[in-house]
Amino acid sequence: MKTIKTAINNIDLRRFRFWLQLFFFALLMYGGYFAIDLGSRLPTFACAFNEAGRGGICYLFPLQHQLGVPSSRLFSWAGLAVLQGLLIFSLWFFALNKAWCGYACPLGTIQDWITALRNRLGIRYSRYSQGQFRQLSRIKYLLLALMILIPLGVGAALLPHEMGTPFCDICPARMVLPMFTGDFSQLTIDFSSKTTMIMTTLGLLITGLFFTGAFFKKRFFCFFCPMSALHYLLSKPALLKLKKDGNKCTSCGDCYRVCDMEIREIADEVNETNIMQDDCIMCLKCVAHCPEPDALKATFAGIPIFSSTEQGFIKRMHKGQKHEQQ
Amino acid sequence: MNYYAGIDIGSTAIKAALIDDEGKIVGTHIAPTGSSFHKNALDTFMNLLNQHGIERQAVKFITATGYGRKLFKEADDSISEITANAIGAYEAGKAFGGVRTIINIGGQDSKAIQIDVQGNVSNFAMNDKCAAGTGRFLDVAARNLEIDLEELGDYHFAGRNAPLTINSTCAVFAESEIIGLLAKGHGKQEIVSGIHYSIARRTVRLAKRVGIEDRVYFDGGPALNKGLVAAMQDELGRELVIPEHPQTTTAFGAAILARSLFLAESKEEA
Amino acid sequence: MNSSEADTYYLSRQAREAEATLEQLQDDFPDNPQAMQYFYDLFHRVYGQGEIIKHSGKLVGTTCIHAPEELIYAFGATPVRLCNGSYHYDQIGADFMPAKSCSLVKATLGSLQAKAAVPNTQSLDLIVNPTTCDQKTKASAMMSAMGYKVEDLELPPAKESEEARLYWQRSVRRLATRLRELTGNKLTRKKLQHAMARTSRAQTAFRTLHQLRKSAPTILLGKDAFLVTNAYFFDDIERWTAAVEQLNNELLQRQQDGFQAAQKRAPRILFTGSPPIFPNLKLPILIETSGGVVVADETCSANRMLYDMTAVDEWRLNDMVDSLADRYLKPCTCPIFTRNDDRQRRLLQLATDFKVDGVVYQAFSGCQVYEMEYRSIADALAERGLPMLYVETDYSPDDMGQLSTRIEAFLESIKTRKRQAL
Amino acid sequence: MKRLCTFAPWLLAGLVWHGSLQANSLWWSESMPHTESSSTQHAHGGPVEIRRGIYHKNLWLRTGDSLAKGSYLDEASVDTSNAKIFLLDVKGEIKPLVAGKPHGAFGVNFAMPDEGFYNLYLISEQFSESTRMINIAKAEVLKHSCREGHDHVQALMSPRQHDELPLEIIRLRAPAENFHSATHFGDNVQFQLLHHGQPLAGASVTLYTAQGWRNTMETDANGKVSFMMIRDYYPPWSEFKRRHRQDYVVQAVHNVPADEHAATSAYQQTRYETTLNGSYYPSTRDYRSYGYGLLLGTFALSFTAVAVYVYRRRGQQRFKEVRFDEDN
Repeated sequence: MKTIKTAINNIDLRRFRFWLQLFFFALLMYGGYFAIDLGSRLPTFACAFNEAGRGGICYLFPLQHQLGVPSSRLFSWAGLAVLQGLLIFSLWFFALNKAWCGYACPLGTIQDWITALRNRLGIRYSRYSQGQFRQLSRIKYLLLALMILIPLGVGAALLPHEMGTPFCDICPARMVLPMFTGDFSQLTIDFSSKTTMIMTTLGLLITGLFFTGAFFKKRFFCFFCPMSALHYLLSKPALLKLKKDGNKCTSCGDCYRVCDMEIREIADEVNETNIMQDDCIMCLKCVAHCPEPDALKATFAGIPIFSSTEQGFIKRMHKGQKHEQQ
Repeated sequence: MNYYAGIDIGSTAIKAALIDDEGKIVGTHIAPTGSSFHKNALDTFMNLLNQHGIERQAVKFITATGYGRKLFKEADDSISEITANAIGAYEAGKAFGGVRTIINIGGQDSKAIQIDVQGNVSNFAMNDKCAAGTGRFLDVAARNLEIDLEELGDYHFAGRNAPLTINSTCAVFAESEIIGLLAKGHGKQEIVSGIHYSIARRTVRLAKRVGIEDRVYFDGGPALNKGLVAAMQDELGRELVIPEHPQTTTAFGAAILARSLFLAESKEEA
Repeated sequence: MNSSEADTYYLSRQAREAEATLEQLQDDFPDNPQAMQYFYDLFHRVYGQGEIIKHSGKLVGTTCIHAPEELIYAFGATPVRLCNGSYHYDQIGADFMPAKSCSLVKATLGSLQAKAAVPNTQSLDLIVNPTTCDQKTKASAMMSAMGYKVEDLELPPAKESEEARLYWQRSVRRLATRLRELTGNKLTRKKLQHAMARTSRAQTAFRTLHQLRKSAPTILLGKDAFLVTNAYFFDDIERWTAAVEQLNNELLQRQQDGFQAAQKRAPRILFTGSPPIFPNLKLPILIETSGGVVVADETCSANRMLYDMTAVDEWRLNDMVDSLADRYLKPCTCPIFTRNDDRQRRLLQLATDFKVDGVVYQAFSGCQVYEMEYRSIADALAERGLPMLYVETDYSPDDMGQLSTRIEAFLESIKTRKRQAL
Repeated sequence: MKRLCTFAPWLLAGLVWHGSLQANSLWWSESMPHTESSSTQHAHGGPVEIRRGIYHKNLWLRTGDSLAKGSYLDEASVDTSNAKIFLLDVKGEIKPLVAGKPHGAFGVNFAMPDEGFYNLYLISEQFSESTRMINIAKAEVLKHSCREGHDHVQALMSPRQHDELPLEIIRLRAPAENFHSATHFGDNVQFQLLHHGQPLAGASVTLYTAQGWRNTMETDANGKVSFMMIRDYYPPWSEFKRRHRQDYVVQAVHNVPADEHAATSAYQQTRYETTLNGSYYPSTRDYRSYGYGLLLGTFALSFTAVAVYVYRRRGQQRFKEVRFDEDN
C-alpha cells in the first residue's frame, strides 16, 4: 500500500493532468457521438449548443430555462423541478468538488492549451495586482445573480422572451466549444430582435476578449465564471477537499507562485485546514509544488489521495530542468 | 557507616559539606579560595574529615561543584552549582515547609532558580557578568566604610533617617559614589542601608525574570547579613527562608547528590 | 611592523584561532564520520593556511542569505558568503563599530578591513549587501568607504504584503541588471536553469542530511552539521554537494548499524538565534561536550540558508527570476521582519519532527532583533512545554565559564526531567 | 444590410404556365379570418386552442384565384352541400367532421388528442358543362408538446396517404426532420402526387406563396416533385420577425377522360384538383450575420491584444521595470 501511495504522490502531475483533461474533453465534447449522455445537470461547461457531440449538458442552460417559465408556474408545484435539478447538480458536484473546473471543464482545458501555446512561444504571462484581484473576483457573483434574476424577469414577463438564457448568450463556451465539432453557426450576430442582437454582440465581444485574456492570463475566464461562484456556495459538504496542515507550512509561497488563479490564501492561511477558496479550480498544482511532506493534500471523503512529498517536489522540479546534466 | 561529601569551589570561598548515610549533615567547613584553589580545596576537605574523625575511605562519593568543579581531580562527579543549589535548598527547605524559588547571592554572581514540586530546576537566571548586586559589591562597600562584613547588619538597623538611594549599577562606580556621599556628611548607616536596598532591588528584578513562587529560599554568604535580608524581604514583600548555614547549601546539595548517585550505582551493581 | 608582516601576523593569530576550533571539533569528540575529513581538511586549508578560494569569473561577496546565488552563478560569477565568525576580526571590526554591536557584523567588517582576510577572498569584485538588520544596512556605507563596490539589495521591512513581495522582486531584478553590468554576460534561460539545478541538487543533499538527523538516537553531532553548512559559504558548490552526498551515504550506513553518536539519554537540543559561524562554534561545541546533542537548528548559517527550495511554474526567464525572489523572501524566518509567526511555527514543527527536549536560543549581544524576539519565542515554546535557555554571548571566549554553567544547568534540568518522565 | 439572396436565378427561369388557381379552387388555411388575437397559443404544429389540456385545431376553407386574396367561404358563396369532410387521425381511423363557423367563417375545429400528424380532407364535387370537377382540399396538421418527450417522434414522422382519393399530394419528410423542425426560406421541399395511391408521373404541380409567387414543376417517374421555397418576406429591418409564418399551397390538376367511370354521367372528362396547404418561416440565414459576428469577435480580440501589448511596454517605462527578453 505504501509504495502505491508514494508512487501516486510522486507522479508527474503535469502529464497526468494533461491526459485526464483530454479524456474529459473528449467525453464531454464528443460523447454524444458514442451515445453517451450524462444528463443535463453537469457542473461543468458541457455546452448544450454543441448539440450533436455533447456528452451531457451544462446545468446553467436548463437552470435558466427552468427559471424562465411563467412565475405562476414556477412558484407552484411545478417549481419543484428547479430544486430537483439543483439536487442532481449538487450530487454531481459533491463528487469532484471544484475539480470539475480544474480537470473536466472543456473551456478550462482550452485555456490551459492556450497557456501552453503561449509558454512555448516564450511570452510572459500577466498577473493581477492584489487590488485588481479583489475587485475582479466579485464579478462572478454578479454574473451568477444576473443569470438567476434575468430568467425570473422573463418568467414574470418583464423582459423579452429572447433573453431566456442570458448567460448562455454571452458565455464564450457557446461560441468556442461548438467549433470543435465543426459547428460555426454560433459565431453570428442574431438580428432577429434588438435583444438577441445585443446579447449576441456581447457574446462575441466577450469571446474575442476571452481569447486574448486566456492567452495572457492563465485561466482568464475562470475568474468570472458564475459556475465557479455556484460551486463555491455548495463547496463545504463536497467529498473532494483540499486540506492544509498549517504547522508544516514554511510559507515559502511555492504554492502561491504556481497557482493559476493566483490565490494568496493558500500560502498565507495557516490556521484553517480546509483552504478551498472561491477561485480555486482544484488543479492540485499547489500540492504538486509543495516541498513539505503532507503540508498540502487532496482528500476524497477524508482519505488522502494526493499529498505533497519532498521526493515528488524534487522529481518535478528536476523534470523542469532538461539541461541539468550539461 | 558511609559518608558522602560535596565541595563547592566558589570564586571567593571553598565550602565543603559532609553527610552520613541517612542524609543528615555531619559537618561543614569554609575556607577562602585563595590563589591555588586545588590545594586549598583538598585541605578544606581533609580539615572537615579530621574535625569529625572520619577516614578518607569512609567517604564513598565526592561531588564537586562551583567554578572550579571540573579541575578538582579528587571528586568522583561534578555538577553545576545551579542544580546543586537547587537540590540543597529543596532538602533544607523541607524543614520550612517546602521552597519553590531560590535566590543565591554568591561572591561574584547572583542566581535566581525556580524549582518544581519534585525539586527539579524548571527555570533559572544568572547575573555573572557584572559585580553589582553580588557579594563583591558588599566587600567593596565595607572596605570603603571601614566596617567589618558582620557589622553591616547592625549599621542597617541603626540608621535614623531613610536609606539613601545608591543608583549606580556598577560596583566600581559605587565606590566613588559612597566616597562622595561620605564627603557630603551622610551617616554610614544610611549609606549601608542604601547599598542593601540597591542590591535587593537588583536581585528581585532578577528573580522576577524567573517567576517568584511561594516560600523564597535565600542563601549564599551575604544571607548572613541581616540588614540585606530585611531589605530583600521589604522589596519582595514576603518572608524569606534563611538556613542557618546559608553559605554551604550548594555544597550540601552536592553531597546529597553524591549520596543518591552512589546509592543508584550500588543498586545497579547489586 | 610594516603592512606585509602585519598581514602575516594577523593571519597567524586568525589561523591559530581557527586551528584551535578545528582541533576541538576533531579531538574532543570520538569517532567522527570519515566523510567529515573532507570538511576538516577544507577548513584547515582555507582557514589555517589561508588558501585562496578558487572561483571562476568575477567574485561576488554576499553578506546575507537573501542574495540569490543562482542569479550570481547564472552570470558566470561566483558567490562567497562574507559573514565571518572569528573573534580576531571581531576585535579589528570593533575599532569602527559601537561597543554594544553585533559581533558578526564587526567580524565581517574586520575581515574586509584586513587585506589578507581569511577565508582569503583576495579582491572582491562586488559585495551584494541585502538591507536586512540595521547594523548590516549601515555596514554597507563602511564597506564602500573601504573601497569595495557595494550593491544594496533592498529588502522590505515586512514580508506578508503583496507590495513587499513586488518590491523585493524588483530589487532582485535590479540586482540582475547590476550583475550584468559587472560581468558583461547576458542572463539566458539555459544558464539560469543550469545554476538553479546545481543549487537545488545541493539543497537536496542538505535535505537528505536534514532528514537523517531526525533519527533517534542521533547519528551525527550538531557541530559537524554546522561545519558542513559553514563550508557552503565559500566551497565550490559541486564539490560541496558531492561531499555531503558521501556523508549522507555514510550516515545512512550508520543508521542501519544503529550507531549512536551521543549517549542514549543525551538531551536533544534545537539551536536557534544568531548564526554560529566557523570558528565561532563555541556554543554548539559547549553543548555537545556537556552531554547534550544539537539535532536541529533554525539559523541562517544552516537550515534557513539551504532548506526552502524554489518552485517554478513556467521555465521562462521572468518567471524563474521572480520564483527565486519569492524563495528568498517568503519563507525567511529572519527576525528583521515585523512578524515572527513563521519562525515560531518553524521552531515548533522542528521540535516535533526532531523530538527535541530543549531549545538553546543564542543572541549576539548587540543584536536587538534577536533579543527582542526572545520573549515571543519563549512563550510559544513554553506553551508547548519546551524548556528554552536564552544565552546572550559574543565571539569572545572569555565568557566560557558562565556559559558552561548555564549550559550544564540547563542540560541537567532536562536530564532529570527526562528521568522523571520515564 | 447585406441579405443573402439565393433565389434570384430561380426567378429568372421564367414561368411555366399551366394550371392556375381558378375561382373555385379550395384550400385549407390556418390564418385567422380576422386577426383579433384570440386564445390561440403557438405550438409546434401552428396555432392551437388548448381546452382542458386537449389541443383543438381550427382550419378555414378558402377559395379564390390567388392565395393572398383568397376569400373565406361562408355558406352561400360555394355549393358545399355535397362536400364531404373527414379526418384521418394518427391511428389511421377516418372520422367524418361537421363543418362549422369557428370565428365566423366556414371552417372546421377538431380535437387532436394524440401526438402526431392529422390529415384533414374535404372533397367537393361539381359539374360544369361537360366536365365533372372534383376538388380535394387537404391539410396536414402536427400535434406535439415537448412535455410528452421526444422518444416516439421517429415512429410518427412518415406522411400518411388516403388511397381512395383520386388525387392526393403528400409532403415527403426531410432527412433528419422531427417534430421541432420547420420549413424555412431556401429549403427544398419534396412532394409526391398520388392517383388512387399510385404515384402519377408527368403531371404538373404548382406551388403558390402568399405574396403571389408561383412555380410549376413536372412530377418525375415516381410522382415526386421538389420546390425551393422562395424568400419573399422583406420587412423593414426593425419589424423583422423571426417566427413570421408564410403560407403556401401546392396544387395539382389531373384530367381523366370520362369513360373511365360511371357510364351514365353526361360528361366527357373528370377534372381532379387537389391542394395541400403548409407554412414556412424565415431561415436563420436571414437574420444571422457571420460578417458582423466575426468582425466584432476579431475586433475585440485584436483590440485587447494591442492594449495588453501597450500596457506591458508602457508598464516597463513607468516603474523602470526590469524585463528580460525571452528569445535567448
